Amino acid sequence: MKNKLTCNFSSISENEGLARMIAASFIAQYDPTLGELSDIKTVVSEAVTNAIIHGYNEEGFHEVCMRLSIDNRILTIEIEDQGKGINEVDQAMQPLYTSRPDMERSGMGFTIMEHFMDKVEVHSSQSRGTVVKMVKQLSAVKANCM
Amino acid sequence: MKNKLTCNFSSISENEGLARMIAASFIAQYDPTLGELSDIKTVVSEAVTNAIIHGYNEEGFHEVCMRLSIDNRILTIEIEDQGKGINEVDQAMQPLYTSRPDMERSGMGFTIMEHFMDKVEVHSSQSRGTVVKMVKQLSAVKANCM
Amino acid sequence: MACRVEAEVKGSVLLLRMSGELDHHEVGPIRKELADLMESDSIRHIILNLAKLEFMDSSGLGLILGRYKYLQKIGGNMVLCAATPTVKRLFEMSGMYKILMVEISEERALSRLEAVQ
Amino acid sequence: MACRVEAEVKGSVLLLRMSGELDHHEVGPIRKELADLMESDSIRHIILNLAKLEFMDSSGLGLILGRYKYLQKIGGNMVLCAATPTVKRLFEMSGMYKILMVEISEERALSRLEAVQ
Ligand SMILES: Nc1ncnc2c1ncn2[C@@H]1O[C@H](COP(=O)(O)OP(=O)(O)O)[C@@H](O)[C@H]1O
Ligand SMILES: Nc1ncnc2c1ncn2[C@@H]1O[C@H](COP(=O)(O)OP(=O)(O)O)[C@@H](O)[C@H]1O
Repeated sequence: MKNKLTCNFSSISENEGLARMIAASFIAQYDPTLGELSDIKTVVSEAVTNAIIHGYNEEGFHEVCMRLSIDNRILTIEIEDQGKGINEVDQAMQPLYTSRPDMERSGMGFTIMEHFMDKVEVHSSQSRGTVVKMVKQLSAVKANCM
Repeated sequence: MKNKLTCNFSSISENEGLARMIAASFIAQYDPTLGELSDIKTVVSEAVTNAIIHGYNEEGFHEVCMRLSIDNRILTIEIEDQGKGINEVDQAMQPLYTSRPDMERSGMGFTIMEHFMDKVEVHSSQSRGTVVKMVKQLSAVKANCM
Repeated sequence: MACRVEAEVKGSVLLLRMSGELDHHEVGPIRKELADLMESDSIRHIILNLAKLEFMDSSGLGLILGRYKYLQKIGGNMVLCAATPTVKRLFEMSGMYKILMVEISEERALSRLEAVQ
Repeated sequence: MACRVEAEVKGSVLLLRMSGELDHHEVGPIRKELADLMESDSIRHIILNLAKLEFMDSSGLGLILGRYKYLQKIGGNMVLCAATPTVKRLFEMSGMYKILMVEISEERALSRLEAVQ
């Protein structure tokens, strides 16, 4: 079965948890494992937080877009902002790299996304914004043994 | 505080529960009473179900749009479809009126929406679609007594 | 969240315990199951235990009203028991609360049906 | 969901029990509270009990790494205890699992700190 959900929400940090909940509710229908559910909540949290902090400098009057789709148990997540963009994507994706050590960022966001998802693509252009596209194949549903 | 969430999702009945969950998660941040939470889940369920059944004749390849916004504890919910539209809105909103008795519809959807929300407006035009706009003032947050 | 229905046949009485969320998505398959069950077991009465039903909307009302009409046609009865306040409110709004028999427990619902017969 | 932090001061040791979800939204206020607490009570060590932390992302890692660096500067230590497998995995990924002291309970964490001093 195919399904699609696109959400646009205010760029306020309250919505990081909301985005996680929405993503979790979206995939809950497809019998994910607890591990998959937790991985997906984490990567959504990372990418949405980045859009709010880095893309929009924590200004709350912008919009973050989250697109979720599933087809044949392949989950695609896109998180998009129209913020300041990333200058050097390769550098940004290095483990422990952060442009905001002043904010005590760990620089582990992209590393976690790459670790938890099968594929991560970042498209960004300066002062236009950033799209992070992530793909994960959910494991096959186990037959119920009762 | 202001907040806004717009969702577009496939017109499949699986997403009725998803829309309820999303609306509940959205307002959960604003300390609603359990009664308010349950009212809002119910009206979202009614309007999304109507979009899927009546607007789109249960064809799953269309899109339903849900817009949620909150400002000063005034919650606005809009559910929109680009489906077949409602011919006579006044008649449609009568308690127990249904155009689909064959589907064992109860005809109570609009009545429930009007009962649970402070205001319900329906804008519809034939073969263009329907927007149901509902407004509810959430009760003031009680001070914590601990 | 799915809706689970536990069905128990006691003579001509079908006891239904519903839990979870009863919406349009869930109503379809449940309607079919109930139709099969009621025909093959020649059911004349239904006891609805909704104590554990966490959510219901007008699609659920429609399902229940449909079964109620069927029972009326064959001279049977429907008894509602243990609905939560939220679910009860929907029954009241639709006017169904007045036409259904209401009891607080399955036992009382059963004896009510025995008394009626 | 909010993140709750239960703080207990035992001499120069700050015992923190976190529950709920630790993300960027929660990290801000917690960072401030911790800074106040650690200065006024002249804290030198932290024991982090994460047994009831249901969610954490890299913002939480950043918060913890920040406190860790502060303790290092003043010659103190941080002991992690009772993290769930999901939370533990994040610590491993970031390399922090190797640099932190890890114990299975608050008691063992406390005696470990006493031994170190
Ligand atoms: N949406 C975005 N918009 C602009 N810059 C971004 C965005 N996402 C990530 N970046 C840049 O990439 C860097 C690394 O991101 P990440 O690995 O998540 O670490 P952190 O968020 O801890 O800095 C950030 O410090 C920032 O410079
Ligand atoms: N989104 C919609 N698109 C087209 N028709 C609608 C829509 N919503 C409601 N209607 C019409 O209004 C009638 C009454 O709706 P409602 O009170 O929810 O009862 P029910 O869904 O049980 O029929 C429906 O039977 C249908 O004819």
